[in-house]
Amino acid sequence: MSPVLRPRRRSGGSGSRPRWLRSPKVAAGSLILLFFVLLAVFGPMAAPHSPEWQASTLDNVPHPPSSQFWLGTDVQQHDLFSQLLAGGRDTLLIAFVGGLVATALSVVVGVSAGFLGGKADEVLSILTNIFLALPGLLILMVVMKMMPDGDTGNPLLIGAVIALSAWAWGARVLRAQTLALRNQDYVDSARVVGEGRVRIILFEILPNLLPILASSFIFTVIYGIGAYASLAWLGLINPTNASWGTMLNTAQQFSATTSGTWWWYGPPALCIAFVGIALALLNFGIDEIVNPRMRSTRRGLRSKGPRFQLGLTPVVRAEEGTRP
Amino acid sequence: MTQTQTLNPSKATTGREVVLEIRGLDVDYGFGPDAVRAVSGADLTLHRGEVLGLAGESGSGKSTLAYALTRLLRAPGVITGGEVLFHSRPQGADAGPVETVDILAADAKELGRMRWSELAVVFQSAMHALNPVARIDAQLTDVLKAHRRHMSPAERRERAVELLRMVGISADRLRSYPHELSGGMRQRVMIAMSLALEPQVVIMDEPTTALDVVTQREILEELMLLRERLGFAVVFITHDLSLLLELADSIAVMYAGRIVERASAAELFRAPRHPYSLGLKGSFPSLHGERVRMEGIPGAPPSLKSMPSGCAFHPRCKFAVDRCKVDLPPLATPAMDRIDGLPDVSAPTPTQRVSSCWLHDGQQAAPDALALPFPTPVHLPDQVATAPNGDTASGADRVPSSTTVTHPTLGSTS
Amino acid sequence: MRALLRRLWFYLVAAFAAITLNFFIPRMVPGSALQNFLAKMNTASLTPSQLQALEAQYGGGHQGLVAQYLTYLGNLFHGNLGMSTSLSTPVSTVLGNDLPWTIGLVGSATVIAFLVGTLIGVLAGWRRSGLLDSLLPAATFFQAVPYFILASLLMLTLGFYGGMFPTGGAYDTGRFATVTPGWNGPFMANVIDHAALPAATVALASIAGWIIGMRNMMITTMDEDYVLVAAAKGLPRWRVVAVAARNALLPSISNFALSISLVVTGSIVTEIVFNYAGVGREIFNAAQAADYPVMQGILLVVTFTVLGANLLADIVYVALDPRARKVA
Amino acid sequence: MTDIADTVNVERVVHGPDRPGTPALEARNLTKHFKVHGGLGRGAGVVHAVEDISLALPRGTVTAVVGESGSGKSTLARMLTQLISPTSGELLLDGEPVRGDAKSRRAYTSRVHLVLQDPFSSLNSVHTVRYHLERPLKLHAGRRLGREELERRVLDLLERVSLTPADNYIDKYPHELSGGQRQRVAIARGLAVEPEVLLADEPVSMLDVSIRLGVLNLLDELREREQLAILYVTHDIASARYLADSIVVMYAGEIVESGDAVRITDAPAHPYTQLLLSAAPDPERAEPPVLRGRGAPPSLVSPPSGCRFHPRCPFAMPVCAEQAPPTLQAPDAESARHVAACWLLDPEHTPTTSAEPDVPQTRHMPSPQRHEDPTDPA
Repeated sequence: MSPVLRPRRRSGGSGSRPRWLRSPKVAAGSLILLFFVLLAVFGPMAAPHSPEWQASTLDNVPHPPSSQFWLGTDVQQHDLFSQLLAGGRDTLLIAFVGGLVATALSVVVGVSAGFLGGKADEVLSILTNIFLALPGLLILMVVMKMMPDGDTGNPLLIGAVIALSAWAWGARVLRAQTLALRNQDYVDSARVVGEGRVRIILFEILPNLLPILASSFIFTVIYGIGAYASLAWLGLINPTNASWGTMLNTAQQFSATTSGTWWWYGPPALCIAFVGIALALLNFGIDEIVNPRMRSTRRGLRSKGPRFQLGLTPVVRAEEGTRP
Repeated sequence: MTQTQTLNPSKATTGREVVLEIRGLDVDYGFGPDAVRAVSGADLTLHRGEVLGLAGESGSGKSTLAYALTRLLRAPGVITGGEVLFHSRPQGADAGPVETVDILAADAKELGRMRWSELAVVFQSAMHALNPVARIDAQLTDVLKAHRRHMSPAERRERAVELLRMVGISADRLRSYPHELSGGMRQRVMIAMSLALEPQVVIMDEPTTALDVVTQREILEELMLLRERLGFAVVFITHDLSLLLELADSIAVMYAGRIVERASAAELFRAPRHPYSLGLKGSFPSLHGERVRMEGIPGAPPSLKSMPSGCAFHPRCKFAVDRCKVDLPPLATPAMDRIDGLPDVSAPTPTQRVSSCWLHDGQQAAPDALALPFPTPVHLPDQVATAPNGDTASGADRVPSSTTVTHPTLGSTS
Repeated sequence: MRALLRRLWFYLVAAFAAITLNFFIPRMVPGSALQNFLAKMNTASLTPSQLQALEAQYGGGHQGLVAQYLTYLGNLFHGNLGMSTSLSTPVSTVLGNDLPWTIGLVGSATVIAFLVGTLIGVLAGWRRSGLLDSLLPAATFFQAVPYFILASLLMLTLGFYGGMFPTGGAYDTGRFATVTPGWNGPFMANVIDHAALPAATVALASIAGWIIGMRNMMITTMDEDYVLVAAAKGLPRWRVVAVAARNALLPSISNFALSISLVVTGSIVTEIVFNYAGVGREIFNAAQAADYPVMQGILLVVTFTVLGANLLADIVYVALDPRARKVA
Repeated sequence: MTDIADTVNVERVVHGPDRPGTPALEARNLTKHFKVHGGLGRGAGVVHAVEDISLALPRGTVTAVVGESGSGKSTLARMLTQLISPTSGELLLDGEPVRGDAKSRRAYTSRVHLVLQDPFSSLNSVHTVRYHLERPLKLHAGRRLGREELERRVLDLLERVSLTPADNYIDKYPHELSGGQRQRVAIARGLAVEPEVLLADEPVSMLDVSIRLGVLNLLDELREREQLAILYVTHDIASARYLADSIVVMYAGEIVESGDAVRITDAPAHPYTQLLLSAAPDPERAEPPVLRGRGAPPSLVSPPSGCRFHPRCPFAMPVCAEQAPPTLQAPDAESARHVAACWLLDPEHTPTTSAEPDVPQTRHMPSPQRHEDPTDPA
């Protein structure tokens, strides 16, 4: 079960593309993600108007997409295209900060618990399990509601708060894996050579945890996007911060979903969904690279290969088969 | 203590009737351009009641061969050629008609019916071969439930008790889970399970490798005793040639997916014909006599992906000649073992010893170490090791290129 | 049994921690919590007794921290979660009305998702056919998208535009309602009709996890020798699958416990979308009205529910895995 | 012969090869008791893993520790490397008592090295051979080594373990090497610290049969060339006989017999050693072996009273269950170094079972003729 990271340098590997790009899932996921990251960085600059800009203060009918407003306008005549371009930055930043902080926390707690064992492990494990059992989003709702409005507009603070409710899952997985790795002979061998504890954790154990770390990071980012969008949609985030979530919140307030103004709620929802899917694809691909047996079979109806069935080894004789 | 005698089976009781025939079996891993050949053209014949040893190192294809012939080989294993014929004789009747099953042509239903009832398997690690969440009795009776529909639950239970007792486990262990048993006991349960339907052939894949020597010996003794009583034949797979030499009637030595030598245990022990068999035999230090430096075999076994040309053993063979690098030697009776009037180089009878080595093609004299006479000139049935002529044999047995070096530490100790 | 007792110890600690955390959350917020509340409070008039109760709950009064904590514990012990500031009823009463709806919805959706997902996972792992495997990335879509988006999607397509299911509420109310609440057939049918979409949201969002987890565990388990032995023994095909599935199920149950809090919070968001009569809608309304006692009460109750579900999963695990019974 | 018990039964018998001078590593009365967790309200049990072992490893010798799994042999090796700290007893390195503080521990690691059983897990798959060998060099050089100096030393190490040409191996990852090559890298890493003592815990049991001898021979060359004191832990008594000067047989955490390797295997004095030998595969055996003492090792949480082997021993006498046997000289020993912990060797006690009283003779002795076939190993 222990996924072992295979060395990056491969002798005689076929093709010049790095191995991870050869997985279609990873490639698709990375491309979509790259698009949204670029959007988050350059989107606000490229937007034709500022998110607060109103085309008119008299009109209160949302207008469908036109050549002037590519994604139409909302009730208050905000340019929705501009809001969409500007709204990615906070969402991604918060999710990314949340993912980083949560992963760092989970490494500290999980790896320490697994490596130290004994009483330290027991205390850290209980802590982890408690945080796992707590309904994170609900606590976030209560905390956000209690926070002064100014603070809910601070992406770094929100990211950190989200991280507090998200680190436990990773810590638990990392602890289990560290526990398995700690008993590997190479850890003992390193100790016999005279390596110190910190060095062993950083150079012997941590590199072997990288796939899990990556997957736990991505998982947390997905969670962070969902959590932030949900909070914003619930109106718990300072609405002056333009984000996809707050756009959906205003749409919700004006019953956009039931009044047929699809251009209002559709695009931000799609953006959130696409980022989530991109990350999920990445996670999926990493899983398959780390554990090739989990790779989905691509044999469809057109495949000529033998059908494998447990306890019935296929017989394909050379004259019928396609052996070279 | 009479049971101990059975460990070295008396050859006289071995029936000559063939129960399992394997002809030219090819097994690949993978399919299409990425496929690697794991077993090539394996020929084996198992006689009723016989212990056939399959010896070889990891990656030699011995387990692949055994699992392929039962069609239990996992993906991506594919059988790409050959024949496996099982000559089944109905139970209880010695003279009953023999029914032949073509295992490679059988469908799932037929395999499901004949497997275990006629051909059972004991896996290497009983730890992994027993379902961890099911009790022992459930695992013993489910096979009866599947194959012996007429048995009542009480009868099945009774049979399970009987099976456990047969392998020396008391009935109160029936309700145990596998993790509550010791390693030796788990392997005994596996053996009991394999014998539940009184099969004619039992395939054992390193059944005692994970066990301690004393437990290993106890289990093997019991196994041989049961074999004598129930008359099943055994295909015994192991890397421990020294154990096999004690245990088996005949032995097939595998290297890099091919059978390189097939002979009776006595022949192989006293006069190996293939350089690999000789080297393998020379890799087990002795428990007796003066300590001498031994060399083992230089190099390492090849990987299936980069198989050497010609004879796969040639890069490690000290006798290799140019031809070995190019041409694959056939598995044939060594020239010196051929009986006049039987020039069957290409089609040796199943019982004749064969070796796959150019040195025995009769074109040149084989090196002394590979040309020990057998049967030995002086008639001494089973005990050449202690025979007075042992020294004459040993002079020739010495590997020519390695000089005998006295053990360096011996100077100070003796 | 000893394994369970050991776990019970954990649950006691966890429950205590949740209670304590609930006490400290308002006190950890920057600035005076009470002042924040009062500033945000839209209920114009507070009676002096309400103010006093709030002071006891959120500090800012004249009691010391320890005394406040002890009062809080004492109140909890008597089932007193305070008074709702917006509804003027005890929080426990409010929760008593909401909780059955939520537990019914989340419970049935989760159980259905677990059963169906596990079954599909077993098949996908066993057959390893391209068809089922190609469903996997599609399934991750539901996993990766936030609950409220998925819920809105279902509500719009099947409910609003499709008109197949009601788009809100737990049962028909209002002038045109033809059902009377109670244990009668038409009402139950109406409830199920209303629960269909929220339940489908929760089930769809969590089902991919079960499918993928079970599929991967099946593939791993099928590499075990005992599955091959089961096949070699000539057992019927379904028995062989059962041997593998039974063992592959064990990690799924641990995961069930792990994911339960995520599912519960997700379903609370779903309830908000569908305006369902559970704790979800309640906490949303409470948040709108800045009704802190209700919010905190819900937090506490949900935490305890999750802990209870975890305990249940633990018991099931111990019942299913004989090895777990031995571990002290 | 009557006063053997008085002359040999000293307070502490130090096992291991007899060499003049201070041994490189000496263990005195090493004992390890592991605590096992009881449940709530239950007292913790204690596993008596290793009991009062004294062992000396002189320079330039190989000592084999032979025993079944659970006999405590691996625990002993790990105590000798300080991976596990003993419950009681002490270690002497070059005659100096070993202290437990961090600095002494670090110094200890430069003089005592352990090679582990599984070459597939003893090297970290994310690091190259170069990394594995550079680390100990950097850690123990005592000064900064230049890049070229490091490279030269790594290549030299690879050559010393016969991985030639060394250039081919230095930048390989473990998964690109065969099992035997990995074990050589593991040994080279041990040599990098320039130890005086090399402990090898089943170093060949996971390797292919045909390459085991290569690794064993390498250990022997290192012993000879570098005058290492080597402890070879194994369950394979035949390989112990092949490699070691002295064999120490362990059963249930105790040493039951020790002495010259050839003497132990040719004339075992302790019933357990006899059992081990009769169970070992041996194609030269003339007749099937007779196993005396079937059964399994005892639980170490509550080991049997007296001699721990007595419940299985075919020659057990009443005294065996009552009192732990003293370590006595074997009757046929040419040197005082062949000793066994068995009451049968005490002339005051005679066995009451039907078995032959002269225990050491019960085993089939190899006839002299057989010794003249030196290359026949089987």
